[in-house]
Formats: sequence, C-alpha cells, structure tokens
Amino acid sequence: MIARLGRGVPEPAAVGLAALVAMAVCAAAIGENPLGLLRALVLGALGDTEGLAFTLYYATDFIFAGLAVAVAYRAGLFNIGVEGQSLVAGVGLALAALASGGAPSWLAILVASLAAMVFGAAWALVPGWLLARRGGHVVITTIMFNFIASALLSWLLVDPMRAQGSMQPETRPFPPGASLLRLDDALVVLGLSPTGSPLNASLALALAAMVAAHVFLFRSRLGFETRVFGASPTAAHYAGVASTRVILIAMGLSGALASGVAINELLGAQNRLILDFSGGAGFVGIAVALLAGNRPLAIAPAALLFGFLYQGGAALGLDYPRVSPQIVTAAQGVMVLLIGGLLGRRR
Amino acid sequence: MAMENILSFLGAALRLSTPLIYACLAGLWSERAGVIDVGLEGKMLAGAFAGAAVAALTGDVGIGLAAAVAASMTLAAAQGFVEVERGGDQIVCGMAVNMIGAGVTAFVGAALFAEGGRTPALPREARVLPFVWGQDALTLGAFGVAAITAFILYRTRFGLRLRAAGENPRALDAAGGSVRATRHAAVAVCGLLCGLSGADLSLAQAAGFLPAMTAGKGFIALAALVFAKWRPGAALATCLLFGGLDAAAIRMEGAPLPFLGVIPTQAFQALPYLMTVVLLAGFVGGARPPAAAGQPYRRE
Amino acid sequence: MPALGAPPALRVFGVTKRFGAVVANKDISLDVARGEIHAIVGENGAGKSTLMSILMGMVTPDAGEIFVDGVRARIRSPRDAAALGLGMVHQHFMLVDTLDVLDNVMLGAEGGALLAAGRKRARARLADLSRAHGLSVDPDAIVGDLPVGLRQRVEILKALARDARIIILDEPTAALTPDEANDLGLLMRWLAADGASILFITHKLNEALAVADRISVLRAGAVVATHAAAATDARELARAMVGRDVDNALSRGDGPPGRTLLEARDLTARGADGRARLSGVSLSLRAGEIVGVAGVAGHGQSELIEVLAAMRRMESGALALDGEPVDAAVYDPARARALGVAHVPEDRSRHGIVGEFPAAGNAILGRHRDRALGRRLLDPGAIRARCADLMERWDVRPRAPDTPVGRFSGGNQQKLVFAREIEAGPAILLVGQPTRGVDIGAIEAIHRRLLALRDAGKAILLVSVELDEIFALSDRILVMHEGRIVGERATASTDRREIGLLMAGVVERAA
Amino acid sequence: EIKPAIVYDLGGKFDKSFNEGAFRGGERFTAETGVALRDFEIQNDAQREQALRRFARDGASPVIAVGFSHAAALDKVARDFPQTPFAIVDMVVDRPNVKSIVFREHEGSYLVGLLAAMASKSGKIGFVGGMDIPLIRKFACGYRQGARRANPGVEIFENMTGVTGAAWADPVKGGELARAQIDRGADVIYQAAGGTGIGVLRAAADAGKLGVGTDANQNGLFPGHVLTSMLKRVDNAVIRAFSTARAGTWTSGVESLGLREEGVGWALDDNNRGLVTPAMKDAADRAVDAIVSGDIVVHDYMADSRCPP
Ligand SMILES: Nc1ncnc2c1ncn2[C@@H]1O[C@H](COP(=O)(O)OP(=O)(O)OP(=O)(O)O)[C@@H](O)[C@H]1O
Ligand SMILES: Nc1ncnc2c1ncn2[C@@H]1O[C@H](COP(=O)(O)OP(=O)(O)OP(=O)(O)O)[C@@H](O)[C@H]1O
Ligand SMILES: [Mg+2]
Ligand SMILES: [Mg+2]
Repeated sequence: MIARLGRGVPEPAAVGLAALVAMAVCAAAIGENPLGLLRALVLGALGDTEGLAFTLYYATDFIFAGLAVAVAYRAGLFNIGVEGQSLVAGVGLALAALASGGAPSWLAILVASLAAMVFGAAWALVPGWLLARRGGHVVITTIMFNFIASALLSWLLVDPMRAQGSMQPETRPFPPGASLLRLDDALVVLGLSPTGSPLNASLALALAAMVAAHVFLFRSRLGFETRVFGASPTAAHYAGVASTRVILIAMGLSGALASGVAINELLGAQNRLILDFSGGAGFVGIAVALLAGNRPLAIAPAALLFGFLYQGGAALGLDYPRVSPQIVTAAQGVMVLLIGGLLGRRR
Repeated sequence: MAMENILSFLGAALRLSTPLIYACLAGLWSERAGVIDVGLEGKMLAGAFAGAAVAALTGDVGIGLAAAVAASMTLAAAQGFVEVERGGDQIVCGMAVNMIGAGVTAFVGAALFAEGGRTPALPREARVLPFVWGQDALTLGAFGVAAITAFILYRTRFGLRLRAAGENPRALDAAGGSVRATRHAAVAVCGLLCGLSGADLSLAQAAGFLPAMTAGKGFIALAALVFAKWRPGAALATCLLFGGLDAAAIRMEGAPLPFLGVIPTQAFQALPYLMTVVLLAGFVGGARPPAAAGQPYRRE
Repeated sequence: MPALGAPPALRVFGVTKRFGAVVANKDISLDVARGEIHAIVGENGAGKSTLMSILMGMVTPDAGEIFVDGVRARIRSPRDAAALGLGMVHQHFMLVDTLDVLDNVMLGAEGGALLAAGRKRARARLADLSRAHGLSVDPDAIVGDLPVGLRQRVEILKALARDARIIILDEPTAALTPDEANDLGLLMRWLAADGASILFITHKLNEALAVADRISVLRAGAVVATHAAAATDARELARAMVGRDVDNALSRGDGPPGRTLLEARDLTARGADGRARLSGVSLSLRAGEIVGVAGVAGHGQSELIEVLAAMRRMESGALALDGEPVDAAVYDPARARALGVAHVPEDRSRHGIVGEFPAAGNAILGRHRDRALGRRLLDPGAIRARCADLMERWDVRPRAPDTPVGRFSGGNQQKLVFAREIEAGPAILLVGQPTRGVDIGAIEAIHRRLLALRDAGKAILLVSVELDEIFALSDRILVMHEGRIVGERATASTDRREIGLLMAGVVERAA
Repeated sequence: EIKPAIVYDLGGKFDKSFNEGAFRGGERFTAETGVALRDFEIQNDAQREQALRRFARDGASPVIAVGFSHAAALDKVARDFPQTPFAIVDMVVDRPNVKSIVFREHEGSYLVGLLAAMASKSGKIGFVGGMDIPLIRKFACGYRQGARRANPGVEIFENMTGVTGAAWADPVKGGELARAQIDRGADVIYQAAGGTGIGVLRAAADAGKLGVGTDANQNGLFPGHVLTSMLKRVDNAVIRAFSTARAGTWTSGVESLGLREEGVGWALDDNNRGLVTPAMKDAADRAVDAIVSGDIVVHDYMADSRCPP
C-alpha cells in the first residue's frame, strides 16, 4: 500500500510527522511541554478503545469525503462542494428517516441512505450541469453551493423542519428503527464494555465505497472514460467519450459519496438532523484525497491520519486546557500546504 | 423610508462593505497576476487576530494595524512561496491558508489571552474610530485603495506586467519581465489588503477578535470578484451592493415586505452566492477569469 | 556577407546543452555577420529551438560562450538578450491576447513606471515602422482579434520597436500562406539591408535557399555543415540533415481502386472560433486508394478530417459510409469507429494520446469498448497483452506497456497511435499530418505501412502540409483553399507548381 | 472528596455568557475549597456525549452540563451511570440522578425593562437577542412587561441576530442592529446575545446611548454607558451544586432560580450608580418585592409560547 503511494506523493506518515512537528513547535511556543503534548495526542487518539473508536468514527467521515473529492478529481473536476453536498444529503436522509416510522429497520435505513445519496448527488449535479452546459467553473460554483446549502439547511431547520418546541434548530429524533448498528450496541450484546463512541456500521460502508470507487475508476469502462477525460478532455473527445455524461456521472458519484458523511453523522450518531453536522469534513476530504494522490485505496490510511489528528486534538483539551484544539486545524493547514507544495500541479 | 433611515442604511452598507472591498481587491491583485486565491479568508483572520491582539497588548491602534498587515503578509509570503516558487496547486494552497489562519489565530489567541481564542475588548484608543458620517478611516481608505488599484493596474508598468502575468506569463517572460517578481509582488499586495480587511473587522467594526469572525466574508469577496469580472471599479460597486444587501437584511429581518411577506434571512445570506453562480453559468453574460489564473509558471 | 575585419554581429562558440540524457546542443559554433540572413535547418529535435532559447536567455547552456559584436555576452534572461539587441519572433506567438497591439509592443520595454508617456512614444514608433517597412497594424486593436498573419506582424514589430539588431525567427512561415511567406522574405531582406542580422529557422529548404545568405545544418544537436546559399542545393542540405541520401523511392501496387467506401456531399462546418471553415466540400474515397489533401495550414483541412471522424459537427451536408447514409445527429467518434472509420489525429499530443497514462491505457484509447478487453469490467491483463502485441507488430520502443506514453519519443508515440488505429481493422483510415514531429526512420516506416494498407484495399484520406509526403503517397490529390476544394488532380498528371498555385487560391490559371 | 467536572457548550467557557458564568462559579468554588475541578469545551456535537461519559467513567462527581443542547446526550449518559450525580443548566432532563437548573430570566428581564423604560428620554427602547429561540424570547417578553409597567406608551424595538449558533458570536451584526434601533430613536438597548451583545453595548456606548448587559455584570465594559445588567447567577448555581454535593446534601429534580432564590437580579455598582436615579432604584426594589411576594406575576413566554402585548 505504502509503495503504491509513491511517485513523489509524500506518504501519510511523513506528512503526519511534519504536522506533529508543527504542533510541537506551536506548543513549545506557548510554553507547554511539546513531548507531553504529543504523548497526550497519541494516547488520546490511540491509547484506549474509546480513543481508537472515535478516531475511526472521524475517519469514516473523511473516507467518504476523500473519495468524493478523489472521484471528481479523476474526472478533472475540483469538487470543493463536498461539504454542501453532505449537508443537503442530510436533508434527504432526514426527510426519509422521519417518514419511516413503523417501517422495519432495514427498510428505514435503506430508504434513508438512498435518499441521502440522491439528494447529495443532485446537489453536486447542479454545478456539474452548469459546467457541462454553461461552462460555469466548478471550483467557484461548488464553493458557492456550500454556502447556499448551509443557508438552505439553516432555513429548513429554523422553519419548516424544526421540532415543535425545540430550543435548537434541529428536527425531532428519527424513529428508533432509523439508526445504524453501533459498535457499542454490539459490544454490549456480547457482554463487553462499550467504547462510548458513536462508531457505527458506516465504517464498513465507507470501506466498501472505497473498493467500489477503485473498481469503478480502474476497472470499469466508464471509469476509464472518466480518467481519460480528467487527464485530457481533448483526447477524451477523440476517444468518443461524451463529456457531459462523464461530468454528470463523476459529479453525481461524488455527491453520492459525500452523502456518506450524512449517513455516518445522522443515521449513525445523531439520529436527528442538526445544523452543520458535517463539521468541515468536506474540506478535510480535499486534504485526504490529495494526500492519497486521489487513489481510492490510499484514502483509508490518509483518512485515518486525519481522524487521528481530530480525536487526538479533542483529547488534548482534557489534559491541556490552555492548548486550543484548533492547534489541529493549524497543523492540518501546514500539512496541506506541504502537500500542495510538494505535489505541484498534477494536471 | 424616512431620510434619516436612508442615511443610516447607507452608513451601515458602507461599513459592512468595507472588509469586502479590501478582500475583493486583494483577490483582484492576486488573480489578475495569475494566482487564484481561495485563501483570502485565512489571511483576513490572521490580520484580524494580529491587529486586535497587538492593539490589545499595546493599546495603540497604529501598531495594531501594522501587525494586522504584517501577519497577513507573512501568510501571503508563505503561500506565494509554495505557489510561485514550487508551482504548488493554488487552490490547495488557498485552502491550506484558510486552515492555518483559522487554527493559528484560535490557538495563539487561546494561549495569549485565555479567553477561548478571543482577544479582550479593545478600549477606544486601540480602535479605528468613526470620525465623519459615522465612517472611519478604513472605510474611506477602501475607496482610495480601489482607485489606486485601478490606476496601478491600467496606468503603470507594473500593472501592465501584472495583467500580462495573469493572461500569458510566457509572453511576459519572453518580453523580459519577471513573472516571479510580478506574482510575488501581487501576492504581497493581496496579503496587505487582506490584512486591512481583517483589521477593519476586529479594530473598526467589532473592537476585538473572535475565532472565525470573518464568517465567510473571504468567499463573498471571491464571489464579488467573479461578479465584477476581475475589474477594480466593478469590484468596488459589487462589494457595495453586497454590503447593501447585508445592511438590508439586518434592517428587514422579520419585517414583512409588500407582496413578498417575510423573507428568510438565509435568502439574503445566500443571494451573493446565487448571483455569482448565475453569472458564472453565463446566464448574465459570461465572466472570464484571467487566462493563466491557477497555472503555475515554469520556464520550458 | 561577413565584412572583413569587423567582428560578427553574433558569435556562438562551443554551446552545449543537455536535457537529461538528450544532448540538445552539442558544441555548437556559429557566426552571423552584420546584415546577414543566416538560415538554420535540421530535423525535428535537432536542437534549433534550444539554441535560440539559449540566445534569448530562456535556457541556460551547460557550456559555451556567446559574443555580440565581438564582446562576450552573459545572457541570463530575455531582459539581458533584449539589452544586447537580440529580438525573437517565436513560433508560438508570445502575445497577450487580451491586450491591444500597443501594450503588447511595449510589454517589457515600457520606458518608465507610468504607461502614458511610453504609449505615446510606442505609438509614434509604430507609425514610423509602418511607414518604413509597410508593416501597418492598428495599434489599438486587441491582439486576440487579429488573424495569424497580423499577429506575427505584431511579433516582428515588438522586436523592431526595441531596436533589435539581431532578429531570430523560429519557423515563421509555418502558419503563413505562400504570399505572406513571400512578403516576409522581402521584409527580412529589407531589414538585413538596413544592417540587421537575421537568424532564420525553417524546415523548408527552398525557402532557406531563396532568402538566406548562408545556411547551417544541425543534426543531433551539432552543426554538421554551413554553406553559402548560392553554393549549395536542397539535395546537399537534405543529405547533411539526415546523414545519408534521402531515398524517397516507395513501391506501391497498381491494382485499380475498388468500390466507394466514403462519400461526402456539400459538407459545411465552423471552426472553434465560430468562423466558417468548410463550405460545400464534396469528396469520395474508394477502397485501395490514398487521397491526399493539400493546402496551406488553416484552410479547412483539419476541419475536414475532424468532420469525417465525427469530432466536429457538420452543419449541413451528407455523409455515406460504404453506401449507407450516416445520420449526422448521432454521428460521434465512438460511432465512427464502430462504422469502421479509424482516425490518426493531426494533433497527437492533444487528441491521440494521454501523456500521463501508461502505454497500455493509450493502446485502448477509443477502443476501450471492445469486449475482448473484458466482458463487464476491463481486464488489466488483456489490456497489457493488447499493448504488447501492438508494440511488437509496430516496433514501438521501448516495449514497456506500463511506462507513461509521454516519455516515449514522438515517433514511437505516433507508431503506437497508428498501431492502435490500424490493427483494429478499419475499412477507412483518416490520417492527419502523419509524420509531424517524427524522425526520419519512423517516417519511412509509416509511409511503407500506409502504402501496404492501400494495397490491402483500405481507403485512406491523407491530410498533410508536406507536399512531398502528399506526392509520395497519394493516388489523387485534393487541394483546399479557404474551406473549399479548389482542385482535384491525379498525382501522375500534376506537379508541385500546379498544386502550389491551387493552394494559393489561384484557381483556373492552372487548369 | 468530590471530583467535580463541567462540560461547556459550543460557545466555550469565555462566551461572556452562561458558559462563562459556570466557569467563574467553578473557579470560585476551587478558590474557596481547594477542590480541583476538571472541565471541557466541546468542539462538535459528537463530543457532548463523549465528554460526559468520559468524566462519568473517570469517577467525576458531580458532572455539570452547561446549556440546553446537552439534554439528549445527558439523558443517555445519566441512564448508563445511574450512580453519578449530574446537573444540567437551562434545561430539564427527567432522570433520577439529574438536577435540572433553570432560571426565571423573565423576572430579571422584567426589572431591567422597568429601568430601561424609566431611563429612556425618547420613550423608545430596544432589545437585541442572539439566536431566535424560545429562551431568548423569554428574555424579550419579560423585558417588555417591565417596560410597559413603567411606561405603558413605551415603544420597543426587538431584533434577533440570527437563527443559528453563529448568532451568539457576531458582534458586527449586533452593533449594526443596535445602530439601526438607535437610528429609529431608541436610547436604551438590552442585549441577550452572548458575544454578539458586546457589539450591541459598544454601539450604544459609541452613540452616547445606554446598553443593558446580560448574564454577568457587564456594567464595567463601557462604564457610564451600561445602564445595568440582568444578572443570571449561573456561577452561584454551580457553586451551590458543588457545595451540596460536597456536604452530602445533593438533590436531584428541577431547581428553578428566580428573584426569590437570588438566581437572577440586576446589577448596581460604581459604574452605573450615576445612571440609576433614586426613583428608578426605588421602583426596581419595589418590583423585586412584589415579584418575590407574588403580587406581580411575570408571564413566562416558554409556558405558552406567547407574550402579552
Ligand atoms: N520537456 C520536453 N521533454 C521532452 N521532449 C520535449 C520537451 N519539450 C519539447 N520536447 C520535444 O522537442 C521537440 C521540439 O519541441 P519544441 O517545443 O521545440 O517544438 P517547437 O519548435 O516549439 O514546435 P514544432 O514541433 O511544431 O516545430 C518535440 O519533438 C517535442 O516533443
Ligand atoms: N525542456 C526540455 N526538456 C527536455 N528535453 C528537451 C527540452 N527541450 C528540448 N528538448 C529536447 O532537446 C532536443 C532538441 O529540441 P529542440 O526543440 O531544440 O529541437 P528543434 O530542432 O527545435 O526541433 P523542431 O524542428 O521540432 O522544432 C529534442 O530531443 C528535445 O526532445
Ligand atoms: Mg523547434
Ligand atoms: Mg519546431
């Protein structure tokens, strides 16, 4: 796996190390013991089952988001709108889940997940369509669509979808059937002690999506056409690849993959629709995809690295109240800048 | 609307436009030179934080402003190094700058002031105060900067080279101009203006720094830039329009409009983004970015 | 002619430049006297452009020295070059399309921090130059709106406006009509008479012989000969270029052509810029013949081949393949392939290959729908095997299916494209500029294969700007001018002069 | 010895609002008793449960969750740790081991409304809320009732900053809303908007008008320009919770804190003494007595989602 990441792409380990060094320097700058801080970070993320489970829970989001970015990137489309796509996917998921009362659990989950994918894909298809038909630059339109999605979600939760009498802009809880199997529930049934994390079956879904994305890109004819189009739209035209079709399929798939974030967060953890539930996973996905060189199978380790940083950073807060968990965001920024600088432009 | 209401609305529109104008012109400098910048937000945050933090520590608004500009330009220099020297992907670098800006300001702020990343509220002498029609020097300065930008862009040697660097850097290189120097200078000016934009938020408008206080203004500025088709005069006008929308939203919140009823605030918030998408999709006449924007330049 | 005693205007001494393993310039030494036109000829990749880039400070040589007017010059950037009086007209124009002519001329030599004064001076200078050399261009026109010929004029004006005394022109005639090329030759003479020194790169030996005082031949990075133009001829130059006598003798079968495989009626189409490029083109193509399409670049040949290959939509007209009418609405490149039309595109790197893909991926480009490559999913093994087989049959080197095709030489890339298109067994082959950017060995191989295909009963349409190639391969020649077919001749009953006149739009005089 | 812990809401412990109140209370408790306190600022919704569970498992006791948003998470964790005493501020969670601490903010708001209307020269006063939620409407409703009592003809402008969590941290918008109200004639403006409120108070001060602070005593932020502050003594509630736990007298169930319990009130100190006339102070004191004695019942918006005009 590591070997496949080669070709000038820095390995997650190396970049992760750079991020840790950056954090240690920051910590030292404010007079904290950098080694102690790193220790707390590592132990917090990997030291016990709870930390590990949270790391995997965050990584689940990042796998989905990373795949969403990577699939679009392979078609030459820089989809910065994964965040917005996952938010809108959440709306679809919530509508279906809330309506699923009385349905058997498997059906509720299936319908809610499909609704999420359809909504996520649809939200991604609009910029795709604007590009294919009207030449609207996809980077800018997807950025704009993030904000529009966020405003839309906020309006929905403040007004039509808000739970009666709730203080919060959120829907009422989903019916009990509309929730994914949690690791903790399984552990309890087995008589083991729970981890206290919302880690759930979406991780398996994420890994399956990863393999599916790999097969799609590297084994299917459509995936071949997608990659040809991404590498050279002119050659794709020559090869009889219909650009509109490829753009729409790639953006649709990207949006559908983005909906995985909604599935993990809403069906797996929150069991209701809340504001900004994706918590920036869509943006982390860009870094994950880049770090993985847009190779689907390399996305899991990259996502794991970011999950580790997230959970470790959160755990820091317990032992180092002076150290803002935002230090992790800063370290990620340094990492991404390094990746950007080392990678150069690939197209 | 009564006369004083109109004046007060215009005053609010001017104030709310100011950070957008600086940020939008910052993006204009960078992108006209061929360097796409989605990292305006991060540099604004850096400027806002450094300005407020230093003003709080020294009690001097002048030093605060200088610090805002210095912090933002430092970030811009790092970004410029990766983008211009290493040929790094400009969109990736911009995203990275946003992360660094958001993370470092919150982190350093928390460590310095132990107020969860906020700076203490600034006393009057550490703030940029209004002095005429409820407006302050930064707001007036924004108009000056727009004029200067237009002048430099269209009337000076540097401006000509900057436009060439954004349209066809090879031509500039072959003609004996330095693409590197031009782009570095443009990115530096971009940093300077982002610093002023951030300073306006924390020193003039809010009297202190709050984590993530830019709240997407860097991206609104980007939207305005597209809307203005990368021209300084139009950028000024678009930012005033967006600021006016914001002021209108504040004033109309919850108040029913004739025929339309109560418009959700979110609709106002989304409007600039929607307008940009519509424009970009060529429904209102296309917006063509500088031809070489986004492309690192390397000599063959 | 070099004046005795005076140092040459430009002296290149011992210049060497390597790109990795490639020695692009090998110990090159060369003089250009004041007032001399010095042509440089050589095969693709011989190192001509590299030498010019070194002179202009765009490329740093590994070794060697350059003297201007006898003084050693250090040229580290185009700015240094301009200061020494060197100016270059680049083959791919170095113009900013969105700026007006004046700004383009001024760029890099603005004459002060503010533009106003410089613009005034530049305007006056352009007026002078226009009067002196008849080089008139509207100084306020936006360069992107100008036709190719005028753009090149702007490039020349750029050099002249900054008083270049040594002017380098890299393949300036490639995009020009013969008339325009003629005018350019006159201008060069004018400038030389005025005391300028001119370095002139061309692939057209006759042009070099007509315009230059002396001609240097580059081969594999080294200067292999320098002749006075008056004392040499095309044959000698060609031999120097290639290193042996060029043998154009190709054998072809003499069976009569078979049935009509492709029939086009009244095709019209527009270019990417929206201008009409094909106006009422009709032609037919029969089994067992090669039809050559001659014409000055930009007169619709590219659009013709693209329309036939379904890469460009026809606006009106009718097309029939093997007697069956084709529905224009659903005719796309994939369908064309399915109907037995193969296409070797003229712009290989843009259309024919994906440089960053491995050779194996390129070997199935456009042929990836073939079920033999895997029923539901593509089988990587089958793809590599297909590629290896093509490489074997067409002697593509290296035999490395996993190597990104961008690392192959142009000739080998082209062979891979030919292999892919021909081994798919099409009835009709559309070929654009088959030997552009291809070395002499590959050219011979490709020519032989094309003739063999013809003999095997395929119908081949050959578009080339190289008249030699057209004459060597075609059974019939169509000549295009301004989007129309202005003449059709059997190769045996015409000559280059007649075709050249047709190409220039002189229609009936030749008839 | 007890091992107290606090989990703050997303605003963080320096939100100039109820989180900060809880933090200050904890600080004082530690200073007075020497008992170490652990606390945690969550960064996202997933961490609510994580933090509560983590503290409970580490044996912390009692664990206070600050903010109504913790309700769902606390409900689960309290079920899983039935032996651990929990408390939640601003919300009722019905579990045997949970103490629900709610405040009768409408009573305190009534007092500052009364004072605002008396201090106003123009007969126009304003209210700027943070996020538009029932809790903040409760503030506005109490304010309105107090103001009407002092001056039935008073004109009241009400604005909410927004509808999402961002509305708590947008001082620029808060300032603009205040300015707009001032332009319409308001000369006293009450803020219940967390960090946004600082912008409200500053705009009022800059315009030479009066602001009214919330939660903590904000009179000193712009001395001479803050009429008073509606005190919401989360700090006292936290100290009391910890102290009862320490003394072994901890009780679960709903604890409603109003004027009578000194859970809410109004601030009078050196910073605003010059602004509050004896008549105003007198009126406020009488209103306190009347509310405590039950002679005045301030309507609670959250009781029926309605506010008397
Ligand atoms: N970076 C490179 N690496 C490898 N080969 C290169 C590189 N750049 C150019 N070449 C090869 O060098 C040859 C000449 O390239 P060059 O760019 O000089 O062409 P040109 O003179 O500009 O255009 P034309 O080929 O149309 O005459 C081509 O065969 C090209 O493929
Ligand atoms: N930037 C580069 N990097 C690597 N190799 C290069 C580069 N530029 C040129 N070359 C190589 O140097 C050799 C000389 O190229 P050059 O462009 O000088 O040829 P040329 O004589 O101009 O050819 P043409 O007739 O196609 O214009 C070629 O083999 C080419 O592949
Ligand atoms: Mg060349
Ligand atoms: Mg060439």
